[in-house]
Amino acid sequence: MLELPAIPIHLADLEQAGTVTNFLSIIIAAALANNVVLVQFLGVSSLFAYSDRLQSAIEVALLSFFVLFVAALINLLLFRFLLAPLNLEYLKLLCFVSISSGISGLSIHWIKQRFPLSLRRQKLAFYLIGGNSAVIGVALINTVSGLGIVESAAYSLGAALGFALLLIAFAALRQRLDTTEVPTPFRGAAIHLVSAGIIAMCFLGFAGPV
Amino acid sequence: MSNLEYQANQGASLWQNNPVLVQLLGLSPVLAVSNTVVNGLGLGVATAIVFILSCVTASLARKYISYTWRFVWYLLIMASYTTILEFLMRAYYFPLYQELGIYVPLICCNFAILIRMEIQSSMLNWKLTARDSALVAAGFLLAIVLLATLREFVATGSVLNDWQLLLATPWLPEVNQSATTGSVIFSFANLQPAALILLGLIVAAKNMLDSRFGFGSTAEKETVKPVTRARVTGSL
Amino acid sequence: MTIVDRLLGFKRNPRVHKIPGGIKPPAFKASSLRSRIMPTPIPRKLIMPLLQHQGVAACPVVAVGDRVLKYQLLAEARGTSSVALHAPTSASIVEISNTLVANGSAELQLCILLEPDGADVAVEITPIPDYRALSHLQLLELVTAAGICGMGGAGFPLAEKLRLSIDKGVELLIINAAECEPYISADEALIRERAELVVAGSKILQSICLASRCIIAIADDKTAAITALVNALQNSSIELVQVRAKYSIGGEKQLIQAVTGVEVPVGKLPSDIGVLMQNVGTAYAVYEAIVEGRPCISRITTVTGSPLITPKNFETLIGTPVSFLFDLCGIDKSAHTGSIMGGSLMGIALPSTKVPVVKTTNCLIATCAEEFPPAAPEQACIRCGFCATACPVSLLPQQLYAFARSREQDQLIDYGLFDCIECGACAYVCPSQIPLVQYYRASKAEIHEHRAQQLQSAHWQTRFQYHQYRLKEQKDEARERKSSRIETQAAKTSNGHFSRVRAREEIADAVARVKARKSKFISSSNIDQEKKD
Amino acid sequence: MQSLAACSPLQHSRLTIGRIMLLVVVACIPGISMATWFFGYGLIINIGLAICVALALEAAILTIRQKNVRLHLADNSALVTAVLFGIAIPPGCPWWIVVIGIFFAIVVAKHIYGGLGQNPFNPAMCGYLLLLLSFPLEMASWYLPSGSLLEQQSFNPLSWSGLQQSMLLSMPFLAVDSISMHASIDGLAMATPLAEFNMAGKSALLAAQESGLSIFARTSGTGWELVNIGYLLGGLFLLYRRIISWHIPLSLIVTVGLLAMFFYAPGSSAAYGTPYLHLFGSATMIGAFFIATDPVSAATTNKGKIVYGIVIGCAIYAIRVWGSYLDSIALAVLFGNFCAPALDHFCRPRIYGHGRSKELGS
Repeated sequence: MLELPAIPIHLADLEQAGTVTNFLSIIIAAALANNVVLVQFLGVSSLFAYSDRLQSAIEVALLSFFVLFVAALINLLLFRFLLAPLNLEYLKLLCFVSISSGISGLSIHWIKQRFPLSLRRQKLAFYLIGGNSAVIGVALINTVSGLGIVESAAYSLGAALGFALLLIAFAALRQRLDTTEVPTPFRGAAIHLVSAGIIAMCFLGFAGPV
Repeated sequence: MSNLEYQANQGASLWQNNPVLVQLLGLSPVLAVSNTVVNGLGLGVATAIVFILSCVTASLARKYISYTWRFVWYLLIMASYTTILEFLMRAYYFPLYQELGIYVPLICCNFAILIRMEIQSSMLNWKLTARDSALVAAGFLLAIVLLATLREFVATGSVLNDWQLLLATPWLPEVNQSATTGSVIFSFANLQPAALILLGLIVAAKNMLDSRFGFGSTAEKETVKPVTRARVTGSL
Repeated sequence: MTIVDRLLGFKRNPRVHKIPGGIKPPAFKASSLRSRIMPTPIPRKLIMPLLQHQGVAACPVVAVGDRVLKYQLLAEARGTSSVALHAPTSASIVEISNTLVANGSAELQLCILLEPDGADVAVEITPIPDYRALSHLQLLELVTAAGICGMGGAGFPLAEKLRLSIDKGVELLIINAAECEPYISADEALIRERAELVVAGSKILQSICLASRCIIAIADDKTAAITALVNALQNSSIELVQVRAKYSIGGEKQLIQAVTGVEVPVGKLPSDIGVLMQNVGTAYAVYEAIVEGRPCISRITTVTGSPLITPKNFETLIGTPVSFLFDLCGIDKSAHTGSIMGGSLMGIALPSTKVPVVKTTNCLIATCAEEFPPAAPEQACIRCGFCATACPVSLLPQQLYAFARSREQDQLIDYGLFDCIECGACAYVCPSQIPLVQYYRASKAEIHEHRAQQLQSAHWQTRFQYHQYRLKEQKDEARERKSSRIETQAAKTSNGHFSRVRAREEIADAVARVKARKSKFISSSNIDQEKKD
Repeated sequence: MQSLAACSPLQHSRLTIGRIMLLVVVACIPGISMATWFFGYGLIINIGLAICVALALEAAILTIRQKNVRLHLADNSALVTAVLFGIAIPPGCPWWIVVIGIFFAIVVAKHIYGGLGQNPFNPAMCGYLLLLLSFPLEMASWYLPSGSLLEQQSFNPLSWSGLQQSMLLSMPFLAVDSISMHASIDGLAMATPLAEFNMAGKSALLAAQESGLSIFARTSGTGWELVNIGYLLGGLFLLYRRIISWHIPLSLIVTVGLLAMFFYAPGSSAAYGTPYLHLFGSATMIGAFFIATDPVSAATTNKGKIVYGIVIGCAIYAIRVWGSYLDSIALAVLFGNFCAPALDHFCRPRIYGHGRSKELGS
């Protein structure tokens, strides 16, 4: 079995969790202190790829919130009730990948039919969300964290929430950065990375709550 | 992409079109495991192996992959190779594998690979694909090692601590392989924010070098021009 | 004004609504109000621009060398959005040429230059002491003939505004006496000295536009004027409303909001919500035009500024050069650094003091270095938000500024650039000395230009597409013709005789097909266009 | 002749950035003097050092960026950054800590973004946070010159020897004999009562609070009320001069107060500290009036400012009570800075004539 990742997740402290407030604190911890994107670096590429326009960022955020949560949930159940009992753990990566890309493909299809979203580059959206390392990463963390099923679900919800909120706020920040006079070498990717670093600094500050 | 264009373009993936520094793809492993050079090198090489193998496989199988479901196929190819690699690492490089943690299986959703498969492997034959993917993987490795060197040096004042982790287990049965903590000078560089900030600085330095020495500059042109204050200069 | 007073004032005027934003620059009205309104002597030269208002320039009806009498028509209105021009005194016409005027740009304008003979001989005019004898359309006719435009500064032709209001049916006439610019005191002086006449003018306006209510709105710091108005309004149906004195309350939309609590919806005119607003000066001009029968040849103008020895309000002839008025007040030439026409906040810097007073000139300021220092260097915006607090239309000037600098036109429109009334309150309070209004004007111009270009390119694109289509069509037709010829030949050879009727039918069929295809193309390209939009 | 601006308005209010920034520094004076009275000269040395380094760095970078150095230095923004930074870091920390922090603040957090007005994050707090993450130990210990001697020998930190010791603490290389220096820094005061509260367990400080220590006592743990009152006065001065608007400080203070009240009441053990402790026993006041209100990085719309204050208030309370870092103002403010662009976007005011349609006479 995999050990806990090198990045501190503090989930070990949560094993005694059992009450409603503890679910709440798992969600908050996953959304802020252990933000999947900026503290564990899962799905950073999608963060930078999708935050260029606020409107599309909001759409992608809602979509990836849904996909992240549902895929993590299904992957969790699959792992706990099918793969683990049958000793097929080595197949988990293949299963996770196919399930999450299937879910995102279906959800994009469903959404395209019902809402005329202005999602640009829908193909890219598909595999950036489907192959998003945040989706697979949360599923993998759920297999190794040693939490109960309900707690893992809460963790997935928190992670999805953290990803979506971060994406929206970061897109707004980038929109502001676009209007400022950043020195030429820093314009574009460099200043976005530095800003993300400063944001990560204050997310780290939340580490320790719960 | 024609063969000629490809020839002209080779080498670009290493620097001008570096997957990490320019396209910001596959950032998660770069940022997460670049705290030491050993980790960065380990994951970089692992990624490069999966990279080349996946691209070549996709190129060989390009006639059998249906267009609509190609991303699922690509992801499955990558996931298979990653799973194999994971098992190999667990067998021979267990301490390093433990250090890298969750980021080894996560190679399977590295966008740098995925996008390269989409662009190149679906068009080119396997030889060209192998060369191209090797170059892109080298670019990836370059970025991760650069960042890791910087971070480790700032944090501890030296590089390549725990180098023995890079040696495979069968040849080094006696050496204590658990990571040792070196003396820490500026611990901030070990933290996650430092990875982002330092990578940002590296990208900026790259932009500056490009514009200074005129490698196909990727830095955007000055778009903001201050409006000068117009004045009435007529006399009374 | 103390807080207690303000509270009492609030109680007295429950109708007054709070409006956002606004600034309170220090007032400089007292010095010009010290003396009474003074009629100016006739200057040696008069410059009459043909365009003194918003809209279309008037068309001269006199020629060089003619001698004109006072009140005689110099130029007639060209269409509805234009106003007539009358001779302010008896004079001879020296020249009709392009001359420097105050219009915000360095552009010259066509003017009639008069040389007064000093005799001041007038043509016959017909006073109408009782306006009730005439119908509202007759009155409108008279007002149109008098050549009046809005006297508040914007200068919208009065007749057109009235006609629009009659068409749409307004309920409320608001007479704007909320002069809020710090230097201007023309309206206040007018009300102080001629309140009855202003009220009479307002009544005429009310009967022309058929409004059921009339309100005179005045800023609450003009105590003497309020007293005069209260006296004049005894036993009158016209109401007096005191609004809080702050800058930009005098703007049309802002005053409507303060008095009625209703906002003029974007893209609509006040008449669309049943309100007509006119300036006090306009009401007075209407009184003169109807009751005294005099066309608009003079107006009240504040001439002020610290280099002037005795600032005062003049009843000045239209066309009088600015320097003549400054000399009348006595000017300290060494302290004089520049001149402003209009208020210090919305006015324009004059390129020269040779320019004439026009119908919209409510104020002339001679500036000195202490009061109007040269603009300080522009610094970075620190997003302090003072501008947003000052903005009377609740815009976010700091965001607009950022978008204007980075030329993000979609964002500019989204953040309401075209709702900006350019009152300048934001630039007045800006601690970074950023000329915000200048940025907005430049951006507006840029967006207009961009839109025009887009239209143009869309036009050329459709032309090109149609061209391509036509070429293809010609080719098809040629092919068709060829094949039909072969067919007919084949038919001829097989049947042995040529059917003229069938051939004609075939030709008609082909033409119909082509037409159908053409119409299909046009409709599909229209659909494409709509999709793009 | 002199010329007027080409475009209206031709008149200006004469308020400049330099003046605003100077007023902010002036408003800090009561709080700083209180803190100096409490902690000795260390704070003044910090601030002075920070100002020197900041101005020098600012001038150097402006030169590199080919800007008008004199004009941009005159906006006093580097001065404000340095003063706020100097207040935030503990007195008695070595000089190189100040230099590293200021370097990060001025170079990375400000000039990489393009200088004054462009930075989305508060530079002083970025510098402080870097230090907090890099040197947690140094940042948590507020040395008091011979603090342990306070009660026994009526030692006065404001005396000549206090100054000497403060200097030695900041610049250890000044000491000829290293042993004598170590002997003099045995006093260790906690950053805030809250810090002690966090470290010493839940009830130790509470007991001290409720046993009625005088707020004027210059022992560790109390006296912070006075410092906070100083900053409160400065903040009220800024409000009076309309340099800052009431939205952010009010919503922040009310949020922290309400949260403290809500969580204080139900637990009989009073585990989370009293509202009084949260408002006056920590850096809340300087955060609310001086740091969160930094116009460049805060939200700018009025509604946005209120939400911004609430976000920061919640973050302050959460980090303090459940977090592992001692003082949370910097973290919370940077988190608020991060949210500010989104808040501004979603809290735009309704523009005149848009939306609401009200009929005349209704």
